[in-house]
Amino acid sequence: MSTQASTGARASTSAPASTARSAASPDTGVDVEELPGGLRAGLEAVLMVVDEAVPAAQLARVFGVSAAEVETELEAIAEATEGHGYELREIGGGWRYYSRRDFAPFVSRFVVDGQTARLTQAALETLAVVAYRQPVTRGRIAAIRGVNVDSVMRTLTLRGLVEEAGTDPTSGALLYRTTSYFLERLGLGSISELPKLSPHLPGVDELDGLDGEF
Amino acid sequence: MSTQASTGARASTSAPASTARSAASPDTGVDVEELPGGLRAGLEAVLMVVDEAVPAAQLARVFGVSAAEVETELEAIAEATEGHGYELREIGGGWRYYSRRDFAPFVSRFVVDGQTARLTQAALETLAVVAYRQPVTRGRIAAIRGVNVDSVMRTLTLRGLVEEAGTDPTSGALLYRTTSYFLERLGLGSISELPKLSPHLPGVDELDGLDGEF
Amino acid sequence: MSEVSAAESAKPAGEDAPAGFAVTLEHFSGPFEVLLNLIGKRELDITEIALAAVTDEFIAYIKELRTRVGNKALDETTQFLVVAATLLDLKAARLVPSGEVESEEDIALLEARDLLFARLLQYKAFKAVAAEINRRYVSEGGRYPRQVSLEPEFAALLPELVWKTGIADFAAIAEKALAPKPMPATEVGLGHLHAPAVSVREQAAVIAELLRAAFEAADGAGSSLSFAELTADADSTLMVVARFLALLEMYRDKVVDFDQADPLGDLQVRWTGDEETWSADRLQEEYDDVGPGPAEKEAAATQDEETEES
Repeated sequence: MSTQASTGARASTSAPASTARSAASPDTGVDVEELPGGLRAGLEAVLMVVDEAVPAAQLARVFGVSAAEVETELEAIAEATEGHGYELREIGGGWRYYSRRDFAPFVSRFVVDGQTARLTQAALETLAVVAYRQPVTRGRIAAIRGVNVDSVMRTLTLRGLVEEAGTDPTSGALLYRTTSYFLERLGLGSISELPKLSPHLPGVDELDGLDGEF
Repeated sequence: MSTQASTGARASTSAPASTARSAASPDTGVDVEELPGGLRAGLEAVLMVVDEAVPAAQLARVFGVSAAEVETELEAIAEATEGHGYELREIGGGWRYYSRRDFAPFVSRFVVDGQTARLTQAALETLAVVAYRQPVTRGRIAAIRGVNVDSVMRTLTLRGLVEEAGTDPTSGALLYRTTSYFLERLGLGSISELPKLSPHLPGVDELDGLDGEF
Repeated sequence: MSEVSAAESAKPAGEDAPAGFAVTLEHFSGPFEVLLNLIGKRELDITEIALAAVTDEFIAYIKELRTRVGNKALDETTQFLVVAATLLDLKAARLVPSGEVESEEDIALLEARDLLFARLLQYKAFKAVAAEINRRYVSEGGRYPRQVSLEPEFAALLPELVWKTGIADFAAIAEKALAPKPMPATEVGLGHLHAPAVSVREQAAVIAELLRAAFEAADGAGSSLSFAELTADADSTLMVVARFLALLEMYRDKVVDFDQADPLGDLQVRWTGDEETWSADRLQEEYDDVGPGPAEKEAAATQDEETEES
């Protein structure tokens, strides 16, 4: 059903911008209009998985089209979410999918379901590594802990105990640090008040070798 | 447009379970069927906030309906994503939204993730042995591959593709198995969906056949 | 039949091969991979002929490997050596004119060959499915899951965190988490050791009994038994070796005497009876570790079974 709508909308918006669209995106070397669903589906793909609201200008740059075209498509997508459990909204200059407010009671129930008020041992250990080695990438934390920490890091971020702190200048990987809420929970004035650890423990530098395996 | 389709499907599936549905969900005090879009839209709303694949049974609990009803709606949602930039898939026993593969060149510009990193030949072979022989010790993997696999196993563990699974009762050696992330990365519903090993592996009879040629 | 012609037609190419033989360490992934590549290069099926044909190249590969990576690769090289030893056995067996003999060695060789076949075929199967896993891994990599952070409104609903960890406890957790975690050592595979344990001391007792019986039967006249007679009931090469070692020990203890009429002739062994109280228990402990103990033997047997069943 929506394929119909999508195709119709694409035809109407692509007509005036055909010259701009004929070239592939300079960033990706791919012309989105040659893919099934075209620009509209491309925008949906990106918006379904990005974690932050994305400005139309940024989308336009990656898809190699004008911001106006992107805006038109985004509005069409937003309109088509009518009747669905999600909606596409522009908040603070960026676009993002949100779950619809009507269903908040169920979403809340789902979120609370199975959540515990305590941190698991794995979460505590991961948090300790972040606290003593910050700023640190997930790859390095994993190398220190010997296991994948993606899911645990999401929990710690969700709990407001750790936060992103820019990217590593060499690898481009996200860096993490502890938050002021973490200090508050531990009753510390600053991170420097953490007890000193044995000097023989390996530092982050020594783990560079391990990191190279990713 | 999809409200129409959703309503139709709802009517057909809710009929046999009308008694269960007539009561509002115990916790929320709200009957999802009274909301615009009903159960289908409700499921979409919850799926917007999940950060890992969710089993139908868990969703059924949230909405106070049967898992079968949820499955039916999820399949309908998955079908309706045709032509969109995203898709709803059941992977590793749970449901989750994914961006469509066609748009990977664009999506990868927005998502900071190591998921495009290639696996080495050694890592792939080791992963294959774990997948087909799990739970399995490193010693046995090494015997099959003919080389020490310690460093490769560490890499696979850090990447979250394999994990420890207790110890072998006789030798006390650590056992390993593949993770749910492994299923997700391979787009498998369960480990049984892996291609059969037997066509590649001649049985004892065929070995005898080879012997007979001398 | 087809394998034979393939092997023969490939022979000239094989003789040229060493000149152009190049080791690419980037692609090095263990002895089976090298062996499969060598066989594949000759367009041969995995057969005994193929294995014998590529033995020299395989040995050359190991030599090259050693010069390239030195002692660091000892761990890997040992794995190659096990395979190389089996290959050499196979090749040697093909060079010797084949008789009707069904000796211990023939049987051991057949077992080693079958094991190598089985392991090579098994490896080939896993290599094939690894390619399929890679295909899926690469193609699925283009699908990104929705994995967004919770909207603040819902995040606020999470139960307040219960935090009971004090600063000292937290530091202790950090100490533990940051301490280097060496992987526990891989258990050593004994699958390639087929020899059952043979105790020199036990064999010495067997020989002593035979020789004493002969000594007494001849009423002290010093009747001797040949080495062949002494080892007639031995059911493995290792047992023959153990009996020979036992004889040397007994000679040192001056309870036996040897007589060999001509070089490579029959070795005649005689109980001298110089020491009536001699017992096999006197033999040194140094032979006690010759073979795996009962527990290890069991482990090795289990591993063999596993290899075969897979």
